[in-house]
Amino acid sequence: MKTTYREAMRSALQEALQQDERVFLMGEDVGRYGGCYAVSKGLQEEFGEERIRDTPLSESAFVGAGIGAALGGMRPIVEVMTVNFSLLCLDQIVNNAATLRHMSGGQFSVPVVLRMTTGAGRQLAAQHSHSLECWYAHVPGLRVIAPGTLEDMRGMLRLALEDPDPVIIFEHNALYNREGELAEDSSITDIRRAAVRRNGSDVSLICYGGNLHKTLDAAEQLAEGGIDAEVVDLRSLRPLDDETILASVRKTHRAVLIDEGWRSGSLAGEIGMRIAEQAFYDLDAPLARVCSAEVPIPYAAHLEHAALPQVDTIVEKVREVMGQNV
Amino acid sequence: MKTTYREAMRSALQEALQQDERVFLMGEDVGRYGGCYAVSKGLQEEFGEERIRDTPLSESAFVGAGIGAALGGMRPIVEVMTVNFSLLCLDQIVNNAATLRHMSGGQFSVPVVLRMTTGAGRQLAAQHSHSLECWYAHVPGLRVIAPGTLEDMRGMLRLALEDPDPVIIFEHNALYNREGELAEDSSITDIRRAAVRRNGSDVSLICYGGNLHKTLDAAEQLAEGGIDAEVVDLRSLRPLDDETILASVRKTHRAVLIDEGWRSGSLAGEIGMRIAEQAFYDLDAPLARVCSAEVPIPYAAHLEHAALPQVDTIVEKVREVMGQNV
Amino acid sequence: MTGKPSQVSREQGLQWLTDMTRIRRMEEKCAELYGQEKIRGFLHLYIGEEAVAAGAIPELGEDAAVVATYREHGHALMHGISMNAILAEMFGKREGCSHGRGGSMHLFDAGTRFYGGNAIVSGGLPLAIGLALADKMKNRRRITACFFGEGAVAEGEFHESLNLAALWQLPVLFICENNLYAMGTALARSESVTDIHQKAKCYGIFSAAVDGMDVISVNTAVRDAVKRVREKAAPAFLEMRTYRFRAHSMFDPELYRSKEEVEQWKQLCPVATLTARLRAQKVLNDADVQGIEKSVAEEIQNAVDFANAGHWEPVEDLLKDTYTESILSNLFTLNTAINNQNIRND
Amino acid sequence: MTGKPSQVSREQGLQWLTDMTRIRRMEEKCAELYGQEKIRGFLHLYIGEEAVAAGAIPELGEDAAVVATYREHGHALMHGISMNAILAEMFGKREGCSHGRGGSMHLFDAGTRFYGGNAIVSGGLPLAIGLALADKMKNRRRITACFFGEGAVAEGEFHESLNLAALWQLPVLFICENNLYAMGTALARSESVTDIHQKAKCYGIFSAAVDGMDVISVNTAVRDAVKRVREKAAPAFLEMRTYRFRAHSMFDPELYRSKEEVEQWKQLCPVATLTARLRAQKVLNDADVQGIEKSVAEEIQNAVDFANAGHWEPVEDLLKDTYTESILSNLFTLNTAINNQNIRND
Ligand SMILES: Cc1ncc(C[n+]2csc(CCOP(=O)(O)OP(=O)(O)O)c2C)c(N)n1
Ligand SMILES: Cc1ncc(C[n+]2csc(CCOP(=O)(O)OP(=O)(O)O)c2C)c(N)n1
Ligand SMILES: [Mg+2]
Ligand SMILES: [Mg+2]
Repeated sequence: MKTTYREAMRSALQEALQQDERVFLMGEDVGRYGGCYAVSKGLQEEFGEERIRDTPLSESAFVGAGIGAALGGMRPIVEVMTVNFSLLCLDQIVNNAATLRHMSGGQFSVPVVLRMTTGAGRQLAAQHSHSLECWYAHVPGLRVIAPGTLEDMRGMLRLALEDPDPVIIFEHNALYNREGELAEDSSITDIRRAAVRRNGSDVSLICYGGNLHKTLDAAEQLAEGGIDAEVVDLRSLRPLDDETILASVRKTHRAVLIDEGWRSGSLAGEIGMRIAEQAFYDLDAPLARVCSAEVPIPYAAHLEHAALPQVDTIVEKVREVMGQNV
Repeated sequence: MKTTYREAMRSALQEALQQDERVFLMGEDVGRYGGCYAVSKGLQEEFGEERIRDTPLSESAFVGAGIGAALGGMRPIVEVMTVNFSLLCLDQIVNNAATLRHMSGGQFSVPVVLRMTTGAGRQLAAQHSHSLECWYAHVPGLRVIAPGTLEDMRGMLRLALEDPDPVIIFEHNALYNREGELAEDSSITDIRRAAVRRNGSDVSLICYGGNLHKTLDAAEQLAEGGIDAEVVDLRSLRPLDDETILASVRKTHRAVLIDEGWRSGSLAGEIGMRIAEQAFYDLDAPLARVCSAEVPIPYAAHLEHAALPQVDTIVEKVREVMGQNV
Repeated sequence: MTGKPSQVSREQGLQWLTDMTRIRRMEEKCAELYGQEKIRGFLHLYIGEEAVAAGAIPELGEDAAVVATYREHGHALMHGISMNAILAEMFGKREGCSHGRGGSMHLFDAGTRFYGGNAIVSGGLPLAIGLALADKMKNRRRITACFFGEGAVAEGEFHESLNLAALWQLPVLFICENNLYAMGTALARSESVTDIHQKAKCYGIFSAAVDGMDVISVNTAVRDAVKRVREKAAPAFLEMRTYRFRAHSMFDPELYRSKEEVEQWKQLCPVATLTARLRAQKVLNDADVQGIEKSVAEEIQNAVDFANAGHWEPVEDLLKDTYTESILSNLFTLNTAINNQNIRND
Repeated sequence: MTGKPSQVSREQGLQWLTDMTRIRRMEEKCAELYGQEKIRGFLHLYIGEEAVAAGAIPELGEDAAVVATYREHGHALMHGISMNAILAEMFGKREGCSHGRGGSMHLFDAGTRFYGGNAIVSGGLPLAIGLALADKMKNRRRITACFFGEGAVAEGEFHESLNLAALWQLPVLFICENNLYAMGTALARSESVTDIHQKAKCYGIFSAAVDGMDVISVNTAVRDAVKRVREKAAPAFLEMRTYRFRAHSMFDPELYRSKEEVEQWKQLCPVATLTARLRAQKVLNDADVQGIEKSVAEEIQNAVDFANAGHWEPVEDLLKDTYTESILSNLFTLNTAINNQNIRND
């Protein structure tokens, strides 16, 4: 079936709301407005104002309310319009959602799902272009997932809702309009496992979410130049699926990590370090990464473009790692 | 001169307030109470309520006000009582302090200094035991420093205040009571450079702040066992002084990174990745790190102890890296 | 402030006296145990404020949820957590109500719906909103009571939460324990308008100020408010005017207030005033008081013994309860466990 | 709401008409340029609300600081940033008032003390507090004006900031532009009490509601408030009741309000009503209006030409102004530059 990522998420939401009375969607402009990115358009008409609940601009309170409602037996899906605004509710996420189970000695579960749009690329400038997945992936008690394919966009929500612990879904804004063929059987989605999206023997390109397609494109270009790249899509950012990552690196002996976060302290760094810890002797070349430049993302198109990972920069970095001097 | 880290910071604050009229200290309970950790005790009597300004419990507003006052020509020192509460003011730090200079095309500077206590070890449990330095070290536009020695505790503030950009100082709570000899000449402090605190030839132990002394102790124990460890104290967490780090690793060919942050997404991971990127061929062994266990820090003493890096665990990890099976 | 009834029944009077005495003596013991390093971390005593928890919590109803702060020993005890489980928690023992993971600031109990124990000022309010929202969506008529200090009023989250409660008409009873200080910061140094109960009116929430040193006033006000919350399915707000007799925590030299001020407030001691009143009413005698003290002393001794006899969680279980162990999440858990294994075995 | 004076001088009337026309026509051009993809990112038009910026900003004083939101083109223009610099910024050119780094949502100008252009709802309020605090501590008598939408009122930061301003008696003039919607959320769906100007009274701040569609009412209210802020060295708050005629941004299908509602408000168009009034007063004729339109059209054409002729910042300067380049921070900068170098040259 031909569809967009937006439609895939909408139908996942719809299905979840239909199947479980405890599920409701809450966030800024999810209802009347139809969602900042039009993802929830039409849902309020179908499910009413209680279950498609518009909130005031009060990120901390409504995210905390989602956590509380989860404690109270509901299965809330809380949409924080974008990761940028999640800076206002980090305390609730880190100090309540992530800790309540442990702090209570296992008495309480917090089955809340938080959805956030992430990423840059639309000239929205410094305050609206963050990629802070790595921050969330740092916090014990949270699970963090990021769909890169249509199937995952369609299938991850269901699994997230089944999870008794808090799950954060990062949806890259560049994906929503993207169209593609959605496999009939979306049960192939498994949020626990990284997926090898392209088999290759020369180098492992490890990426996720918004960069999956750039990385796949880069792999095609590399193939033309005789480099056979394997592409690993992380899917789960916390916990990381070391097994799949390491298996790929042990096969290719080289790795380049692609991540839209700023380089220093990026998730790419974490993955690199895991490889350096656990597969050091399998490596034939230094590790490398393609991340965002360390600058508040600028507005001007050419500067923003230069600040973010691009197909070109991925290709060049891989060539460098392969010893093909550029 | 024999003194404590607490006294060292207090006298640094005092000196700054004496030397520059634009400097003021603001935060929760810095005045009448004398500071949560008694660091600012007595300063309100000396400098008055305007310059030692108690704030309500409004982290976002008073940190933002510090940023605004810096824009307005002051040199505010804003104390966020602990890093745990800084989750409530991250938006101001990330979206205003860190971006205003760049977003304005270089027109505005934000010479604000933020001080925060960090770290665990006092049985304060999950919500009061964070070590989130790595988050701040991820953000372009911020500088992040962490004193580990008495001299740095005494000397860093002055340099931070001279900086035209926002600087965050992380003070580990375990240091305040620690006593030592303060060198007369504290001009040796240079926040731009990591410092080699112990020369060694077998392995580089890279650490900072609250873990410096644990690491030095571990190095002594290792020396008894015939392992000659070099100890590098980062001092600046953003930017990282790659030169000093890499020079050490190129000499010892092995590195173990010590960091109280949770392992996944830790600053230790970033440093490891930089080594794997830039000094791969100099390494004789896999990289390794000693971090906190991935759990909300528990209250009970034995569990908290087990969750945090300790002298023992550092020693064992180094032995492992050196091939001395344990 | 709301008025108080003229007569208190002997039964009711003894109950309150017993409850307040239990809190008071338990906490005095805690201070002692802190000196002995049996209890560690932060310890915030409620002494002086007992009338609030003792007067309020019994009125909330069996099925009420309670959300509190780090100064919550009294609330936990009143809501039905045993002294044994509370003390064991502060000792860090597995038998504690949070299995030793939480400590003094994080008492929890699923059975009685006690949701903590939150150490971030104002951090509990959104949780209370959510608990009440769940009840409302599920058409359950129970209420959620949210306790917090007046220091929380300056936090943005307080305002966001009150607005949500009023906007969505949620069954939350907000109880602000205004003890005039947030650590060392006097209310007048933190709020431009110090009449706290007015804040709720700004959101159209029913609100009243109550003499929080008097258990009868507290009880009456809470009873009315609970009725209102249930009937109108709408929030209510009570400002309890009270005072803490002890330091903020065990590290506080109390530079910010005078001994005289503390002494004056001690004249209003809720235990002493209730005792005097019951005596004046002639429904209480020396033997009653001795009886209460004796049974409370026993309860405390038992709790201390229980806590002492408790067990440490095995260190191998360090990571337990970070995630739920279920079939679905097995792999997650496994992975994380493996990663942490390296660390624990460092 | 405050009253309005009966007569407007020709000079004053022409000034307002010119100012509002400049904002209106500039923004109409922006919408057009957005269609041509000359302007990108988010673009939020102020059309319908011009009376607020045009009536308020000239009264603030030469030395006033202005803090605004992402809907700030009109404020920037009124505060003295040239149309050239504004349009060049939206084009992403070096000649823009933020050198192309900020775009529509982040206009800045140190010279006129225009502090942005903040795209986080309520994020500008604490900055205004700080700017005013600096003035107070340095004994400068200038004021800081802080503009924000009514959506910000639900954010905790709004409350924290108002409390600080009142508690510390800071010279801030808060101007809430209540256009009844925050994106698609109607005020009544986001606030339990919708009379916004009352919120400030909860902090003891002088506050008034003003007809924000009428430049004369705006101007009078702001003049009084500025006087008050200066004389009393205390904050003041004005709620401007206004309406945006256009969509929230360029992506908004406006599902949340009816065409009729929009049409009704358009009857109150501030440009049209002022024009009618001046004509009725017989101080404005057709030639005046044509003259204004002509000069505005020229200003806009010049600005578009200027923006088109502007330059892109060289891509090698990507990292510029992340940190200050100074002797002290040389090493910092160097290090970061080197690290980034790897990336840029990827
Ligand atoms: C967000 C946050 N900021 C700061 C602190 C440190 N702190 C702990 S208790 C306290 C005072 C709170 O006072 P109040 O709310 O009046 O409660 P009380 O202690 O008087 O019961 C402060 C500042 C904290 N725990 N959380
Ligand atoms: C903290 C935060 N949350 C959400 C958003 C997304 N957003 C941008 S504008 C807006 C509506 C703001 O409405 P209002 O404050 O009334 O200003 P107006 O747009 O009407 O001028 C929202 C929700 C944001 N920018 N910041
Ligand atoms: Mg208090
Ligand atoms: Mg609005």
